[in-house]
Amino acid sequence: MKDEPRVGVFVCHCGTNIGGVVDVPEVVEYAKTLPYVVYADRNLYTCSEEGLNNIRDTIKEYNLNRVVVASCTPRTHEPLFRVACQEGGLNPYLFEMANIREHCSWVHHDSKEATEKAKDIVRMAVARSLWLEPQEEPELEIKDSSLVIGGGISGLVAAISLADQGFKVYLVEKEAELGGLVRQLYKLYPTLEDTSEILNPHIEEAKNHRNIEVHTSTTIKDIEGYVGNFHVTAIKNKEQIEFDVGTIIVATGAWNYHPPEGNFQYGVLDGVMTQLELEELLKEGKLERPEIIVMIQCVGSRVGEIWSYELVGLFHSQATRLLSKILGARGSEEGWAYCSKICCMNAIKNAILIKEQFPESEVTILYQDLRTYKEYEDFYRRARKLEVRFLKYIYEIPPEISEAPGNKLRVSFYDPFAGEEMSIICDKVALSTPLIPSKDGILLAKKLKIPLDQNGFLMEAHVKLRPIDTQIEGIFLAGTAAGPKDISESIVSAKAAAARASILMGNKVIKTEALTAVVNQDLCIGCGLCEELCPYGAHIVKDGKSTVIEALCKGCGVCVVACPQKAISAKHYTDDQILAAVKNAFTEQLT
Amino acid sequence: MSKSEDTESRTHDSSHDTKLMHIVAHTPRGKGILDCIQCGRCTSSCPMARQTSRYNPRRLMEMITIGLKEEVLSNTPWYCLSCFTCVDKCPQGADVGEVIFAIRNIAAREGHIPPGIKAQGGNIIDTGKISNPTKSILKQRQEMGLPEIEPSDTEELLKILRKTGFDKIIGHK
Amino acid sequence: MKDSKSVLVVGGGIAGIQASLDAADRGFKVYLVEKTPSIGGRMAQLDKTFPTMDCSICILAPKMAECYRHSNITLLTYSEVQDAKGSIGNFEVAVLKKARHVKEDKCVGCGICTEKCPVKVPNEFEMGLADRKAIYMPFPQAVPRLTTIDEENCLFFQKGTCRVCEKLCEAGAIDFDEKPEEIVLNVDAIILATGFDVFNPKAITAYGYGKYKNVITAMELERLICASGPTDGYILRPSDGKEPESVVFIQCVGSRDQRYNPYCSSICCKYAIKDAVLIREHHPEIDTYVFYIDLRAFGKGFQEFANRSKEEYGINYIRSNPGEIREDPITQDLTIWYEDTLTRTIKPLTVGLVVLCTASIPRPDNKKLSELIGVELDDLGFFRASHDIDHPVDLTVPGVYGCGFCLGPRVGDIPHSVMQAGAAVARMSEELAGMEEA
Amino acid sequence: MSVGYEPKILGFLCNWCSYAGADLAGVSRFEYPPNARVIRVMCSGRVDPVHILEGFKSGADGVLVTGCHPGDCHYVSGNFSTERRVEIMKKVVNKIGIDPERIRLEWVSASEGRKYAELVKEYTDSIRKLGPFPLNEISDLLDAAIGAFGSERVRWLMNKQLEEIEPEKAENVIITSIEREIERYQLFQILEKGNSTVSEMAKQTNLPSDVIVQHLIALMKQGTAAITAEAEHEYIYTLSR
Amino acid sequence: MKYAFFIGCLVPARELSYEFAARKILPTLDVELVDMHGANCCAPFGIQSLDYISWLALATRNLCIAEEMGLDILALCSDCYESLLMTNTILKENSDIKGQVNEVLSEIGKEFKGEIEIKHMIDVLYEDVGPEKIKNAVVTPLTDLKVATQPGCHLVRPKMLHFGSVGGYDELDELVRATGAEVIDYDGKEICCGGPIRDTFDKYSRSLINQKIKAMKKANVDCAVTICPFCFLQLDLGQREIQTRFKEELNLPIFHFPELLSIALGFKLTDPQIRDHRISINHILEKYNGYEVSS
Repeated sequence: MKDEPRVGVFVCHCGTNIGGVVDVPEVVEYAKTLPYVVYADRNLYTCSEEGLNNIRDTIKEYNLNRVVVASCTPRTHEPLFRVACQEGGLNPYLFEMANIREHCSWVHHDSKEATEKAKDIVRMAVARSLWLEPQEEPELEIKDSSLVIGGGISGLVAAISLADQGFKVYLVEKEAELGGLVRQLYKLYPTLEDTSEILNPHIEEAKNHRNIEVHTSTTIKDIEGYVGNFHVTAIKNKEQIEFDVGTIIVATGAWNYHPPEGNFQYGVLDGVMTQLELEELLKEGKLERPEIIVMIQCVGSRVGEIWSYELVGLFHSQATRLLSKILGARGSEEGWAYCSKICCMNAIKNAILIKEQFPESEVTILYQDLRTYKEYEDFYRRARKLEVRFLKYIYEIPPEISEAPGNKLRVSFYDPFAGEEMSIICDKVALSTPLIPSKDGILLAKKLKIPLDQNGFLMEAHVKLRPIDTQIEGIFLAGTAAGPKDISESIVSAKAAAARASILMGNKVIKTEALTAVVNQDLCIGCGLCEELCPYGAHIVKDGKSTVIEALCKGCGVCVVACPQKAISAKHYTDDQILAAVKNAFTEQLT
Repeated sequence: MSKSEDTESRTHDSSHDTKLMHIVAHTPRGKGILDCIQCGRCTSSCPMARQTSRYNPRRLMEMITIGLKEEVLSNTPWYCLSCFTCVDKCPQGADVGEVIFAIRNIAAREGHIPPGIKAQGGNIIDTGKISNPTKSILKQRQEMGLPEIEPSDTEELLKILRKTGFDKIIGHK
Repeated sequence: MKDSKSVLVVGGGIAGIQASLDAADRGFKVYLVEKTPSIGGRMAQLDKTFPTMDCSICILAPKMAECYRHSNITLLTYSEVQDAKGSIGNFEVAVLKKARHVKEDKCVGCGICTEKCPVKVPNEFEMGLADRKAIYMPFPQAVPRLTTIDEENCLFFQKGTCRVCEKLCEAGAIDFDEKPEEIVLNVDAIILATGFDVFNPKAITAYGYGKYKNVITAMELERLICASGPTDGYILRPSDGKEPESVVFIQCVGSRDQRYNPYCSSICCKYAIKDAVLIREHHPEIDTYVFYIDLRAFGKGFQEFANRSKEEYGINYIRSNPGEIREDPITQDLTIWYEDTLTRTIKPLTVGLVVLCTASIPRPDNKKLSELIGVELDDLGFFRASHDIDHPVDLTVPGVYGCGFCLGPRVGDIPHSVMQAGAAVARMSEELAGMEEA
Repeated sequence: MSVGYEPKILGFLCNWCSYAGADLAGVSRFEYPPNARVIRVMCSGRVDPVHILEGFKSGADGVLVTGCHPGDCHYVSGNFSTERRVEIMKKVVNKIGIDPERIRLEWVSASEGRKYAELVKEYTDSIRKLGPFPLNEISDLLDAAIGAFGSERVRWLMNKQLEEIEPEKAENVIITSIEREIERYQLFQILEKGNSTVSEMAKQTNLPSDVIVQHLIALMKQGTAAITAEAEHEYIYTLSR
Repeated sequence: MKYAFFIGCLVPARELSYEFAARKILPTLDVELVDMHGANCCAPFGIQSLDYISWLALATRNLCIAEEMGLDILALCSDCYESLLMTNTILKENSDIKGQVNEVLSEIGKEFKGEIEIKHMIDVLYEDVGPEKIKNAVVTPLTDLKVATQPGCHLVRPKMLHFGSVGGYDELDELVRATGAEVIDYDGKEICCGGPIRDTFDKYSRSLINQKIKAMKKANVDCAVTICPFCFLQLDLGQREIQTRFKEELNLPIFHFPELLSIALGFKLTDPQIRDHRISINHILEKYNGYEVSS
């Protein structure tokens, strides 16, 4: 400790969230007894304007050089309080948080025990704070160019938006043609416009835009670097191309699920097809006369109503498992627990198209819940007016498909609304299958270290408030790579991704993480163990000494623990700082 | 109905007339069938459905949709009180109480008419009224000083009802 | 020629907040106009958000504070758009800053004035389930953190007496003479984010809202269930303050209804599942029922959560749209007549509390804004997008964009509102960049 | 076991998965016993064996280290390093009289709020069964272990991939080497307090005399120890300053 | 105020007291009733069930008669009212159906033009006369009389058809209050009396009556008031049937609204009127001196 610490402790009631369980005044009184603590008080909401101003003013008034806030989790609120410290003239890294909400008041009901634990947590934080040192966040330059991966509707929209804003865009598509999954569609709901009317102008614009470099038949081989400065290696027609970009938008899209052979007689009986295959027939004009068609919703989605639910979070290693699920033994796998969201409208769209072309056709849609959200309710109504038949089946008794005389199909099911079993003799059965995570998305996530959700879609940084950002700075999600969306929703997300990327590139610089490793050159003997262990290649041994490339180092600290000479330390997570907390976890050892 | 009151499940195969929905939708007062989303609001508020499970307006709509013609045209629709509670409550404007009349009209053409209703039809053709006073009532009217009841112009009515085919529907000679 | 581009954002809910932050970070000078005394909008009133169960105000409050502190954002709360003219690149908008009677630069938000104010009026933030004073802070995390005098209820403005707040305010922030002020802003673009209103279920007389005390709306429940709400998070019946033995949620009250709002509000099924789970978490002894027509648990993680709500929390799902609710005049329990459409049984269910999941409807203000700015409304009263599929956040006047629920229940949830906000900023940046080039 | 004994648990949680998982437990209000005190580190790979042993010294009865699931590490492979270190540590501490159960490594993801709550509960119960950490009994040994795990030799051994040796053998080699290092530190500690003889050291450490002599020779070679006198047929060893 | 008086079939054939009271009360409140000559059955729901165009043609014939009289129709019976109102609305709104019906009516030289409106007696009393005027005309206020009202279905439902009217519940209740009586709410007020299935499913028809009467009795009323001959028949005759059949003493007096109104306006009920009631109303008549001893 270089200077005599003057610690201020701010304990938050968080309304009743903390105050309802933890005796906050008691914690404050306790904090006051700790060495070096020159100020301790409580706020109703420390994160409110009043609370933040209080921190700012108290730093000045009491000449604080350490601030501890005992409130909620640092994962959401640390940045806010750091700014308040900065406004008070304190280096934001001289701030420490004690989590007495998520880790205390919310999980312990006994007020006395929770209060004791809160005191311990505060003491640990104060102890750690004594050892904190000011840190600087290095500024990084952001290249004003972007890589958009995927040339479907989302990729196109995102690329054009950025290009229109004046940024250079590299649009990479693995297929020979742009357009993605949407290209296979005939018409779009709810306006029933030809897909080409929407899609083609975007394709043309992207191809001809002076700020966009389109690379079709191109796959991403490798991406190195970090926000502002990604180095991209791609393979275009067997040739390697390379370029540097500041931001990346992942628009790898989704796949349409194909049921395993035999499931709902798919691939076994003629006339059983996926909804998308039916749409392709319509597109090609291969439906030539009125037919009886039955559509079955939720084939491969909403499967297994008792699947355990994990809120967020499989990381990319699970990708391998999910990948084998998609690519591997489809036959034995049952499908996906989620609702794919677009299938109801898609089925209705095709039903309307069929009925409008051949009013004598009979179209029946077998559903579990009809999810025509928002104004799509009108679309549902429109189909009913066209005498499309909507019947419910229940998950436990799925419709059965069998052969019927005269080259027909028989669909048998139980209609709970009537309490009757029913069978329909029909010409075609269309299976509405979900959008599922794409292989490319999963592999790319692995490359970029973007976590996947439990289903294998790319995971957003926060499902509510950061639905476009990923955990990796500078990489954003557009379209169905992050989960099923319809076209309008995909366009919204693509524009939003463009907005988020443009903010970084427009500002030209960004402050980065200060928490990196540093090597004490006097102690280092250049053994090279750190270089061997570092997953980011941030350690380079040269002339018998190791140095850290700060822009690459992500501050994990693996090298710190390994260094035989104890020559490496982790900024903001030094041994002294960690041990200060360890030593004060159960008893007071503040010195 | 020959079946026990609450029995429901049976296996149908060829007994579905999948055109029934279309027919009902194109019969006067029947277009509501296409508006139904089976929410159950009608049955939830139907006073008759609370008396007996033989009558369930929502289920009746579904039975039309899946084409259980025989059942739909038998005595089921005649349970309806025509109180129009369902019409008022239906969020989709499916007007179940109205669709009932379409089904009854179809049923009547196919000869399913309860005797009481048939008698009403007969009375109209014969007297122009469905309810006629007894002699003692006529006497009482006089006593009370109420005006005499005028007979209806049955000839005129017969012309009308022949034109519409009403006489054939109720089998009037 | 202005140094930097500027934008007017109308509405300080999550959509408006996000649009302001994105635009400000993008380098725009932002004027965020909010008609109530604080930004925060509907999301501030929610207890938790679905399906991550984040405490709503906890994740929103930092964004609200960021808006307040951002050097590119000027917050104009308690203000309304009065007039607008011009076109993209050059809109002239008149904003009326209503008289708050509390000086923004002096009030420290200590709250002494609100403690001593003698007038009690129903608290809008608490959906009328609690009272506030005539001088008030809308909610504890309000931004900006200062009080406002509600002229309509203040004794001084109504009867010329009192002035207690003025005497007590040590900061000298009370200013009874303050007059409304009109500010004229010159902006390049406009983003509308006026959010939604809640359908008043009184219209559906069979459900007895307004007549039976224990029939409440979902927004009211959000406050009841919130730990910082009027009952400290305990589920207590309005009629007698007792915990109900069972709670029923009824879906599609005023939505999916041709007579009121034909569309699906998109969010009700999801929040009902969330609220039912929260009730079971806090009070496992309370039985919960959700009456639905189609359980619309679409979107990321929702179906899985719905499954879990059944399996783990034992929420009872009944596929039915109940016909009527009757109150027992003595116990004030409520009897719901319904048909379970999957088993075709018709029966009454007697419960302690009924929650009506009411439609989200357009704000009446949309009409005025549409007239002032010239953008079209759709048949329902939401702002019309210039193309449903291709230009979902462009309104029918160039340079005017929309985000959040004022565009209709497009998906309606928070993440989509956040995305729309970003999309609006992207569109604005594109079009203004295009103008500069031309 | 004393009545009303409440075990003290020290937890090291990685920022990205486990701390988030613990936050989720809070957000979801999954109740668990209040026995754990938690330290947030960016990666479980930052947890030094020394931190764990210091934890015992500071009063912990059990130390819980949690990280991202294998392969899910935010830092690619940090948790694999952790796994290797903890595995070795458990075997080593077992030999010096610490129940290996007192060190636990678990994977908790950001979505596993319930798992975190249940883990804390289950681990607290399991440590409760073990009883208080025998700090007084093995205090010296613990200090020696802290010294050993901080030593150049052990750190090298624990982190270097010994490619030329078969994995199972490699582990034995490493564990034995660490044991030796601890023994050496024990002797070092004795000498730190004052001069001593082989028999005195044997008495204090329960180590065989020949082992002690070997270590002393090594220490002398390093120049750490020296013979300064002779008494009753024994040499007196001392630390060279 | 002058109306074509559509009396229907059931009222003159079975419920003379209703007709008698209406004919007596309405003129004193300045409502002139002009009897319709040659009118036929309104074609109520039974007939509607058989054929659509036949129903409309039968009902429209009556409308044509009123059109020829140049008068709006006042109906006593809710079924007549609803059938005529529906027909009038459909034909006015749908020119296609109007054409079809007029083609049928051309057989007898009639044509629907769409010139008149259809009103129920209650509409006229409420809108044209008004509760205030009635209140002022009351000579024997029915103080302390607790009344359950039975507005019936077809005065109020379907709502779309009766759009613009206050809503029959409130209208009737306010008119009853104008007599000085107290209107008591009861469970299931809006529920059907069971009349339409009286002939077809008498078991359920009876149970509906039973539930209704019991609910009224539970609400502690002195009597019930109807404005529809079918409702009256159900509650009065139907109640009697239940009493006889199940030996259950219900004894809830039922009044036609005009009867109650006449008592309040100082007209006494006559013997034949009282004979119309199968459930004794005497104790109420005595209380308000509403019984005219026959000479």
